Formats: sequence, C-alpha cells, structure tokens
Amino acid sequence: AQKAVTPAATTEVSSAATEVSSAEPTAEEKDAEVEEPAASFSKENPLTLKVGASPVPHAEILAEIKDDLAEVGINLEIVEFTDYVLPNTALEDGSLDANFFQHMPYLDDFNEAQKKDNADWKDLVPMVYTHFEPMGIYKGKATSLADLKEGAKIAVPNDPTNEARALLLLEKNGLIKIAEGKGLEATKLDIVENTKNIEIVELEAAQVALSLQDVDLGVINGNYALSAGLTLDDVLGVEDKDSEAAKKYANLVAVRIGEEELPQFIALKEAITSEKVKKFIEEKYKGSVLPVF
Amino acid sequence: MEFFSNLFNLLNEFKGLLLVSTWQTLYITLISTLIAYLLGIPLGIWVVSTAPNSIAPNRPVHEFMSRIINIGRSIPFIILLVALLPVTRMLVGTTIGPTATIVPMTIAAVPFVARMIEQSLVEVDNGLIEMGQAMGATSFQIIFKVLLTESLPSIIRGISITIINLIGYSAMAGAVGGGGLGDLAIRYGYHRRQTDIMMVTIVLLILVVEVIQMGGNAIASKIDKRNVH
Amino acid sequence: MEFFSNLFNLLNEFKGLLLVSTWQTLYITLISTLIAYLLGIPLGIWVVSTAPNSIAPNRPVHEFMSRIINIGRSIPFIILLVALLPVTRMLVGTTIGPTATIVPMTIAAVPFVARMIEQSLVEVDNGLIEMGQAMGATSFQIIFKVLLTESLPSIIRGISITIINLIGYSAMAGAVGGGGLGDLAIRYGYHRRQTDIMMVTIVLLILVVEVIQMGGNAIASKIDKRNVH
Amino acid sequence: MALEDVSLHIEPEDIYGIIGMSGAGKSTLIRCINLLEKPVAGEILIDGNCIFRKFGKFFENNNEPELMLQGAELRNLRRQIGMIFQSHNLLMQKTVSQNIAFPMEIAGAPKHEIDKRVSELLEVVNLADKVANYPSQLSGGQRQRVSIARAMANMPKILLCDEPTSALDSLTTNQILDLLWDLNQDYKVTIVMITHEIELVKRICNKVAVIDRTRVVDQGEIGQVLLNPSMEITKQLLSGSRGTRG
Amino acid sequence: MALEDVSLHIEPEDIYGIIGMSGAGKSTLIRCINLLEKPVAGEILIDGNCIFRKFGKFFENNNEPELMLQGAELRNLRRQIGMIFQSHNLLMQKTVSQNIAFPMEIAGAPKHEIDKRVSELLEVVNLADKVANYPSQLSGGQRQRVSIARAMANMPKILLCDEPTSALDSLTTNQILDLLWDLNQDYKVTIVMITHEIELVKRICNKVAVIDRTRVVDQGEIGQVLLNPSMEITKQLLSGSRGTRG
Ligand SMILES: Nc1ncnc2c1ncn2[C@@H]1O[C@H](COP(=O)(O)OP(=O)(O)OP(=O)(O)O)[C@@H](O)[C@H]1O
Ligand SMILES: Nc1ncnc2c1ncn2[C@@H]1O[C@H](COP(=O)(O)OP(=O)(O)OP(=O)(O)O)[C@@H](O)[C@H]1O
Ligand SMILES: [Mg+2]
Ligand SMILES: [Mg+2]
Repeated sequence: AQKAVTPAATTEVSSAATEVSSAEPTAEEKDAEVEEPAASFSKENPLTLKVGASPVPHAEILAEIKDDLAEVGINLEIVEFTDYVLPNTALEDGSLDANFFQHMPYLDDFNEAQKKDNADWKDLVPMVYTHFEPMGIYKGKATSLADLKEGAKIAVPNDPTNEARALLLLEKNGLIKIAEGKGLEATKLDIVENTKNIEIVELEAAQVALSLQDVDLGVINGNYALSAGLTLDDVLGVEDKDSEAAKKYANLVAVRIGEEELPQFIALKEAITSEKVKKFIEEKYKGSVLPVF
Repeated sequence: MEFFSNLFNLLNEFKGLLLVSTWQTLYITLISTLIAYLLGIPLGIWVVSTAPNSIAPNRPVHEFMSRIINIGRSIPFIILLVALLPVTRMLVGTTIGPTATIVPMTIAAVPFVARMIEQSLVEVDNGLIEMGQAMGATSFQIIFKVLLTESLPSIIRGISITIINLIGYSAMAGAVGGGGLGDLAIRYGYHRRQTDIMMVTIVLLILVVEVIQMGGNAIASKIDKRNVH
Repeated sequence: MEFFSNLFNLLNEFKGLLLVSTWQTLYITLISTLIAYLLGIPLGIWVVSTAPNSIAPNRPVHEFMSRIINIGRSIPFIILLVALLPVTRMLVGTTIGPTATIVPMTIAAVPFVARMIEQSLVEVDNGLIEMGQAMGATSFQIIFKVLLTESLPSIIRGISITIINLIGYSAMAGAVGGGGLGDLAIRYGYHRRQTDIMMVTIVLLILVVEVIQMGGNAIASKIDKRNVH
Repeated sequence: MALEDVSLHIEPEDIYGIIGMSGAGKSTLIRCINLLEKPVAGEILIDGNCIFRKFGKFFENNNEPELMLQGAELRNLRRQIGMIFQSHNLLMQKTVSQNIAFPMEIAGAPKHEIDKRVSELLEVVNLADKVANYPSQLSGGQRQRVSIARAMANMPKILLCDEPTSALDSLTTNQILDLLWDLNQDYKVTIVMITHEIELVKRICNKVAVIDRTRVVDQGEIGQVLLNPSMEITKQLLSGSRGTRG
Repeated sequence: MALEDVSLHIEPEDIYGIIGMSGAGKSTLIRCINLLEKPVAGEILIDGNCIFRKFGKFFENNNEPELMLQGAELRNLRRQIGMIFQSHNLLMQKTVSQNIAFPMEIAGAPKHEIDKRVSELLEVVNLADKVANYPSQLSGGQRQRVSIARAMANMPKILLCDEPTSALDSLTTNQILDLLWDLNQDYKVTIVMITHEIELVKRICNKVAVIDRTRVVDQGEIGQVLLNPSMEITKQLLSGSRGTRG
C-alpha cells in the first residue's frame, strides 16, 4: 500500500498510509517498501512534502534546502509551529509528512505518554539528526555562579522540552539537585535540594533572554540568546558540543514508523545534511546552533 | 530614502507570505465568525429567553445553557484546540492549517457570541415584548420579529467586536500551524526578532481591524432607525 | 473509590500550586480589569461622544481615538507584551511575575473595554440626551448623569464579559511567568500531558468564570430599574 | 399594584368606558383582560368562557380549580383581542406599514391580504404619506395613530383601548371615534376604552366603570352612572371637566 | 420636517397656546425655542435677545451675520427654560425624586435646596407616595406628572409645555392648570403650551397660535383667534370638539 505515493497525492494519501501501517505490517511488506524505487516523483511531477517545524532555527534550515529539494521533484511545504504538541499529533494523524523541532528524549517521552492514553498510537521515529542547540546559563543581575546570593531568581524556559534540560544544566553546575529518575519530566517541583533557596522562574523560552535584567541568571536556548544579541561573554555555563547532552539533545526530523526509508525522506536527509547546510548553520547561528552531522 | 528602498525590498521579498497570511486571517476569522454566529445566536437566544421573567422562563434549561456557555469560556484556547483534535480531524480531514483552525476557533467563539447576543437582547424594551405577547405571538415570533429586529444594530456592533477578538485568537492558533497575520507577526517579530517584517504585518492587521470596525459601525448606524433624520 | 483517593492525592500534592494559581488568576484579571476600566471608560466615552450626531461631535478627535483603539486591538497579545517590556519594567520594577503581567493585560484590555462601553452607551435613548440638553446640561453632565447611569446595567454585563476575556488572556501571560490557572492548565495539562491536574485546574477556572458571570448578571438585573415589579 | 375587588361585566358589542383618576388602576385592569397582568385572585370570563380563575382561602368558592389560559389557547384568544397601548409600543426598527402589519404577520395572514389591509388602515388613520417612515420620524399623535391602526389590523373581536386619543387633536379624535363606532356597529366589535375625557365616554360608550384607588366604585349604563352620579369620585371627575377658571 | 414661514411673537408673561392638528409641527416649533431643533432659516429672539439668526439668499436681510447661541451661553439660556416633553423622557434608572431633582443638579443647586424643592413639587403633583419609585412602576399619568414637576424644578422663566395634560384625568388636569396659572401670576413665568384640548387654551391662555401643515396660519389674542375664527382650520379644530355623535 505504501507504494501508492503518487505525485498527486499529498496529505490524504499519507493518512491512508497511516491506516495501513496500523495493521501491523509484516516484515515482507516492510521490505517491499524499502525496495520501492524512487520513481514516484520527478521535477515535472513534484511531490508535496509537508513538514512541521519550529520557526528558529528549524524552519530557517528547511527554507535553506527548499530549492535543492525542488530540483529532485519535492515541493517542500514548511508549516511553522510555535507549539510542541501539535506537530507530533499532526504527524501521527497524517496532517504532516514529517516534523522537525524536537530531540530524542522528548520524542520518546511523547510516544510513551500517548500510548498510555491511546492504544492506537503509532510511534514516531527519528529519520535524521541535524543539530544541537546548546543551552547556556546567562548572566542577569548576578555576574558569576559563585556569588549567587541566597534566594536568587533564575529564569528557565517553561516548556517541558527545555525546562527539564535547563534544570539539569543547573544541577550539573551544582546549583540544585533534582529527584532521581525524573529526567525530562522534571519541573521545579522536583527540586530536592536547593541550598541557596533559588527561586526558579518559568518563562516562555523566547522570553527568558528579554527578562534577564530582572533575574539573577537565565537559562537560554542558543538561538534565542543569539537573536537577543547575547554573546559568549554573558555565558556562565553551557552544554558543550562534545558533551553527552549534545548527543542526547540533538534535534531530529521525525516521521511515522515504517516510513523512514521512503525515497522522499532519503532525499530530504541528503539535503539537510549537506555541506551547504552545515555552512549555513555555522555562519548564521555563530555557535548557538551546532550541526551534528 | 534608504528607509523606503529597504521597505520596498522587504515587501517584495515577503509579498507572497504577507498576501497569504492576510488571506488566511480573513478566511479563518470570517468563516469562524459566521459559523460561531450560526451556533451562538440560538444559544444566546435560548439562554436569554429561558431566564426568569423572560418570554419562556425555564430555570433548569437556563442554568444548564448558562453553565455550558461558562464552561466554554473557561477552557484555555490551546487546551480546547487539543481536546477538539479528533473532532477537527473528523470534520475537515486534517488537524493543521487554516481550515483545521476554524474548528477550535468556532467552538471558542460560540460562548462569547452567546454572551454578546445576550448583551444585545436584554436591552430590548420590555414594552415591545409585551406588545408581541398581547398580539398573540409565539415565543418564536417574539424572538424573530421583536427581539432580533429591534436589537439588530447592537448585534452588528457585537459582530465587529467578535471578529476582532477572533483575529486575536487566530494569532494563537498560529502556534499550531494555522497561519495568518498574527502568527506571522509572532513568528517573525517575537521568535526571529525581525522587527521590520513584524511592523509591516501589524500594519496589515491594523488595516483589517480598521475595515471591520468601521464597516460594522457604519452598517449599525445605517440600519438603526431609532434616530433617523 | 480509587478515583477519589487518586484525586485526593493529587489535590494534596498540588494544593499549594492550585491555590497560588487561583489567587494569581484573580489578582491579575481583577486588577487589570479595574485599571482597564479606569482608562477604557473615558476612552469609550470620548469616542462615543465625539461621533457625528453625538453630544460633542468632533470628527478629527473621533477618528483619532477610534484609530488608537483599533491599533490597540490589532496588536497580538504576545507582541504587545514584548513591546511593553520597558514600560512594564519602569512601572512595576520587573518584567516577570504576576504583577508584571498586569501591565500588558491592562493595555490589551483598554481598547476592548472602550468598545464594550461604546456598545453600551450607544443604546441609550436619544430622547434622554435631548432632555439633558434641554435642561442645559454640559456634555460632561450628560455623560455622567444620563449616559452612564442609564447604561449601567449593560456596562456591568460588559464587565463580566471583559473579565472572562481577560482570564483567557491571562493564560497567555504565562509567557512572562505570570502564572495563574490557565497557564497551569497549559503547562501541566497540555505540555506535560497530566490530564488529571489539567482537569482540576479547568474545574477551578470554570468556578471562577461561573462566579463572575453569575455575579455580573445578578448585579445587572438588580440595578436595572427598567422592569421592576 | 394589585387591583382589589374588581368585578366587571362587559357584554359582547358593548362600548365600555373606563374612567378614573391618574394612577387609579385603569391600565392595570384593561391589561388583565388579555392576561398581560395576572390577577392575584379572581375570575375572568370572556364570552362566557373562563380564562382565569384563582381563589384564595378567604373566598367562598375556593374549592373551584385554579385555571389560567396558557400556550396556544392563550395566543388564540389574544389574536382576537386588539390592544392600543398607552405608551404605543411601536417597533422602532420597523416602518409604519411594517408596524401595522405586525399582528397579521403573527397570525400568519397571506402577504397580499396584509398589504391590502395595511393600505386601508393607513387611509383610515390618515398616514398614507408616512407609510415608509420609522416611528422616530413621527409626531406623538402620528405614533398613536399607528398604534390604533395596528390594533385593528387583525379585525379583532375585542378592542382594548388605553387612552387611544390622548395625543390627538379634536378633529382626528372625532375621526377615530367614528371609526370605533363603525367597528362596533358594523363588525360587532366589543370595545373597552380607557379615557380621561368624559365627553368621549358620553359620546360613544353605552356602559362605563369608574375606578378609584384600585377599586371599581361604580359601573353600569352610561345614563345611570354619569347622568345621576352617586359616587363622590364620579361627581368630581365630571365637575373637573367643567373647569374652575376661564 | 422643516417649519415654514414661522413668525411668533411671545411676550414675557404670556400664556401662549399652540394648537393644530396632529403632525402639524407644534412640537417642532416649540423645540426651536430652546434650539433643540435648528431652523433652516429665520430668527429667534427671547426677551429681545437674538438667540438664532440665519437668512438664506432669498431673504431681504441676508446681509445680517449668522448667529446661533452656543456653549455656555446656550446652556445658561436653557437652564432658564423648563420643558415638558410630549414623550416624558424620564430617566428610567432614577427614582421619581431623582428625576425631579435632575435639572437642579445640573444647575449645581445645593443639596438641601434640592431636597426641599423636590418635596414641594412632589406634593404639588400629588406623587409624594411615589417618591422612591422608578418610572417603570408608574402609570402613564404619573409619569407625565413627574415630567411636569421636573420642568418646574429650576424655577424657569419660560416653561415649554408639549401637551402637558394629555395623559391626565380632568381633576388632575385642573390642578396642573391651576399650578401653571399660579406660576404665571405669582412668578411671572412665560408659558408656551401645546395642547389639543381647545378648552384648556380658552381657560388659561391669553394668546394662541394655530399651526397647520408646518405653517403658522393664525395667531393673536385668544378672543380674536378663537371667538371669531377667520381661518378654516381654526373653525374645524373648534367644531371638532363639539362632536358629531352622542
Ligand atoms: N425626525 C424626523 N424626520 C422626518 N420627519 C419628522 C421627524 N420628526 C417629525 N417629523 C415630521 O414633522 C411633522 C411635524 O412633527 P411634530 O412632532 O412637530 O408634530 P406635532 O404638531 O407635534 O404633532 P402631534 O400633535 O401629533 O404631536 C410631522 O409630520 C412629522 O412626521
Ligand atoms: N410595575 C409596577 N410596580 C409597582 N406599582 C405599579 C407598577 N405599575 C403600575 N403601578 C401602580 O399601580 C397603579 C395603577 O397603575 P395604572 O397604570 O393601572 O394606572 P392608570 O389608572 O392607568 O393611570 P393613568 O391614567 O395615569 O395611566 C399606579 O398607582 C401605579 O403607580
Ligand atoms: Mg394608564
Ligand atoms: Mg407633538
């Protein structure tokens, strides 16, 4: 059934595909898919690929490869989301063909949670890992980690992907301790040790950089720090590019399970891991976004 | 000079996006308003007319409807949006994009519309309702031939307020790929910090709002016959 | 049984957070509503009374005020919030937390309030305005002693609508750590998919909305003397 | 505001006048006839049919079942009763002709019939040139005439008139009285008319009731009540019109 | 709706009656006196002071400057003119006493003075028991009496009365006429009164104007206009009150 990815078909076909794959495809069927030649689209008969992405840097990276994909007959349609739930549910239900905004721990967690509520949930899987957005602890009123005063305020992003990560970064820098086993579920309620009585202030990820003046420290995603004009001088601690975190939190393009090897995704994978994109990321984001390919 | 050539370049570069977004904003808000009024007018009428001392008092029904409206108004939009995903998928076949946005927007707007309708209907002079009753009008006839006709200018003013409120909602719906000018402004202005494109987008939004408000007021004044010269 | 013990545990665990959030919601919305009305009433009156054929027609002023209101209503909340950060810092000394939220909430509410006031004032019978003029009342006296007193019930109904609208906005104000029930529902219920805590939060929101709506309606009916028995 | 101790006997084809001082309860009484006002206790019969009955425990016949016409029955009754309101109650957003057509639309009359009747009535009340105007564009007396025309639109069997000529000059008043008289004579319409001009009562009513402070203090044939007034209030009302100065 | 060719001469201390058929333009005329209605062209003088002047090019004296009282001057003038509206125009959200107090509040009278005057007026119009009621709780005539009391609250020099007794019974009408008479005699109040009851004009007016289809067709001393009517319309209005039936 997956063969039926014809040029004219877009979303509707994808959702049909989902239904079929829910019928537990056998190994043979899966093999058959992989063997299918990449002849179902061409420059004359382009295939539309709907990809959901966060505005920065994901949508910007996708925009960079739009022309390259058009060359091979893929009409890349970027749908921007500033939300972290809908791109996954929309991918699962066939409204999207792929999404590009999350890292593996979040995706795992999401699949896990969905399966609890919905037995029919079909896993979403990574198709390619692209980049890492190092998170940093930035100076606010305080200028060093050492002279942080009692009751200091630290701003962290308030979305689950970033908040837990920010808390883990603070833990790593010895400011707090988080309950065992919470991992990416951690919120400020899971802080078990807080010797300096630090007050965690949860803000919208993009907002943290704007409110630095009003807190002692802020934990900020690299891209938002960049667009707010912050420099390396302002950083007190960062997830470095060779760390565990870099691997763990590498951002990925996710697709529905079983579709990883579809020709259009192979083309996407090639385009997004090209030298050109690497250069683009390095130049545009100046170290606040790091390619992992 | 440079300002204008910059602006020109910008407009040229983003022309397509701006046009599409304007179209999306109009499409989403106007369609949701339309459907929300189709559903909200009956709801508003129902809750007004079953109120104590109204034309068809019915305490249980009144309280039930009122509660439903309040619940609808309590749920944060984004949560409503997620809760409605299965319905959205069923109705429009997808959960993202402008058309999919219309479903939660409409549902969020219905209770607001019901309250705006209530606001307009309760202002109708009681003497006119009595007049209808004395003529032997059914509740239905009183609603259509007295309440709605007499409060029409006020209802129209309410429609402007509602549409503009929904334009605000549509910016939130952008979070889930709905598109539209508000979303564009947020993505470029807030997330990407491109102030220039944000400004252009907001100017377009202001134009849309201006047209709707002026249009609404003009129509309301025109059809209002309480003060003709 | 298990359901209740689960619920009990949940309430126990989140008691503090729920209480704080309820308090924050009330604090943010009520204070913003208060200030928004202090600013929005004069604005609404101004735009109504300078309209053509009104008590103090003044086309340029009317159009200017109307435009200001429309601009205020056009800017997406989150962008307004960012644009106002310096003002917020100046006024309340910080840009984060519930108190800081009040600034953008208020500014976002003012133009809405102005339109709701307009909606109420234009319904006042023209004969009463003439009566005031015939008695030699100044525009100011007509506004206070005729327009506002006669439309008070309608204005009160508008206040309920506004407060409930602002509760919706306050969910967005979570962006700057404003807190509140809406934000709690979104962060725990939506982002972290803890349906139970989301449900509890929404129930609290519904209660708050219910109290405000019922209270508003009750006061409006009570003070409305057009139909006393 | 409850009326006390009211018992009126209005026969079919009567032109029944109701007089009394301002605030006596005339409007309240007339509004009981089509149940716009619900009496606390008492009985209302129209054409021998009871439309309302409720007796408190202080009444003799408190064992009779309570009754109040409701729903479709009430509406059908009301469609046969025309009413001229003291405060006109015109639809402000409708033209003169739409206002007059209102009761016919309510009763579901066909469009051509409505149009025909409305133009007849417009002639009758002398408003043919105002057909497309809105009430806000009319003078006080013109509004009252719209209200009169509307009450007659449905060819009612009973016409309740609450001060129908209060805003009209003597010429127009005469035309309206002629009209009421003709309706009564030609179409056997029962008319109940509140007025404060005793002259009018004398001219067209055959019976009259005098209301004073929420009570019916006198009623009967016109000659009996007005020519030989037995009640103080009736005398005052009659003498009031004679004037004290001039 | 413009009046044509109107030229009235109302002297101080007149009780000036205005009669005419329904829709003739009586209310419009009276509303010109306090400039609620703006004439298209013409001149209005009060106590010899011009409050409005505008002449089109078809007038001889079109070189005189245009003039229309505005702002504080207009308000001061209006505070000396009481007005009884045909449609009452009561504040529905205010009690009877608050409605009566309204013009005094507007003029900034001290509270105790307001209270005193309001209770006097309540006695005068016989509404002392309704002091705390709202207009929606009053009968038609009671509302009219509130409107009358309100017009008198400020001790105006000129009183414009648009059918002040149209909803009142003969007894109450007499009381009101006595009141107007006393105001005129004791306080030298100039009164302009529209009415459709020619009896009233005969009883208290010293002058009268007859309006017909937006024109003043006759005016002058009461005896001259009404006792020897020269105009057709005046005759009709007079005969109309004699009645055609009865
Ligand atoms: N706003 C308006 N627009 C158009 N015509 C109007 C308006 N107001 C009044 N008219 C017309 O002007 C004429 C005079 O009206 P006016 O109210 O002065 O009559 P009137 O003499 O007071 O009559 P009545 O005794 O019935 O109160 C009427 O024919 C009326 O229809
Ligand atoms: N809603 C109400 N609440 C309380 N009292 C009322 C209400 N409506 C009327 N009344 C009172 O009931 C009495 C009778 O009123 P009604 O309107 O029947 O008088 P009426 O005889 O028609 O007088 P008018 O000739 O002045 O119209 C009046 O004293 C009035 O104040
Ligand atoms: Mg009455
Ligand atoms: Mg008039």
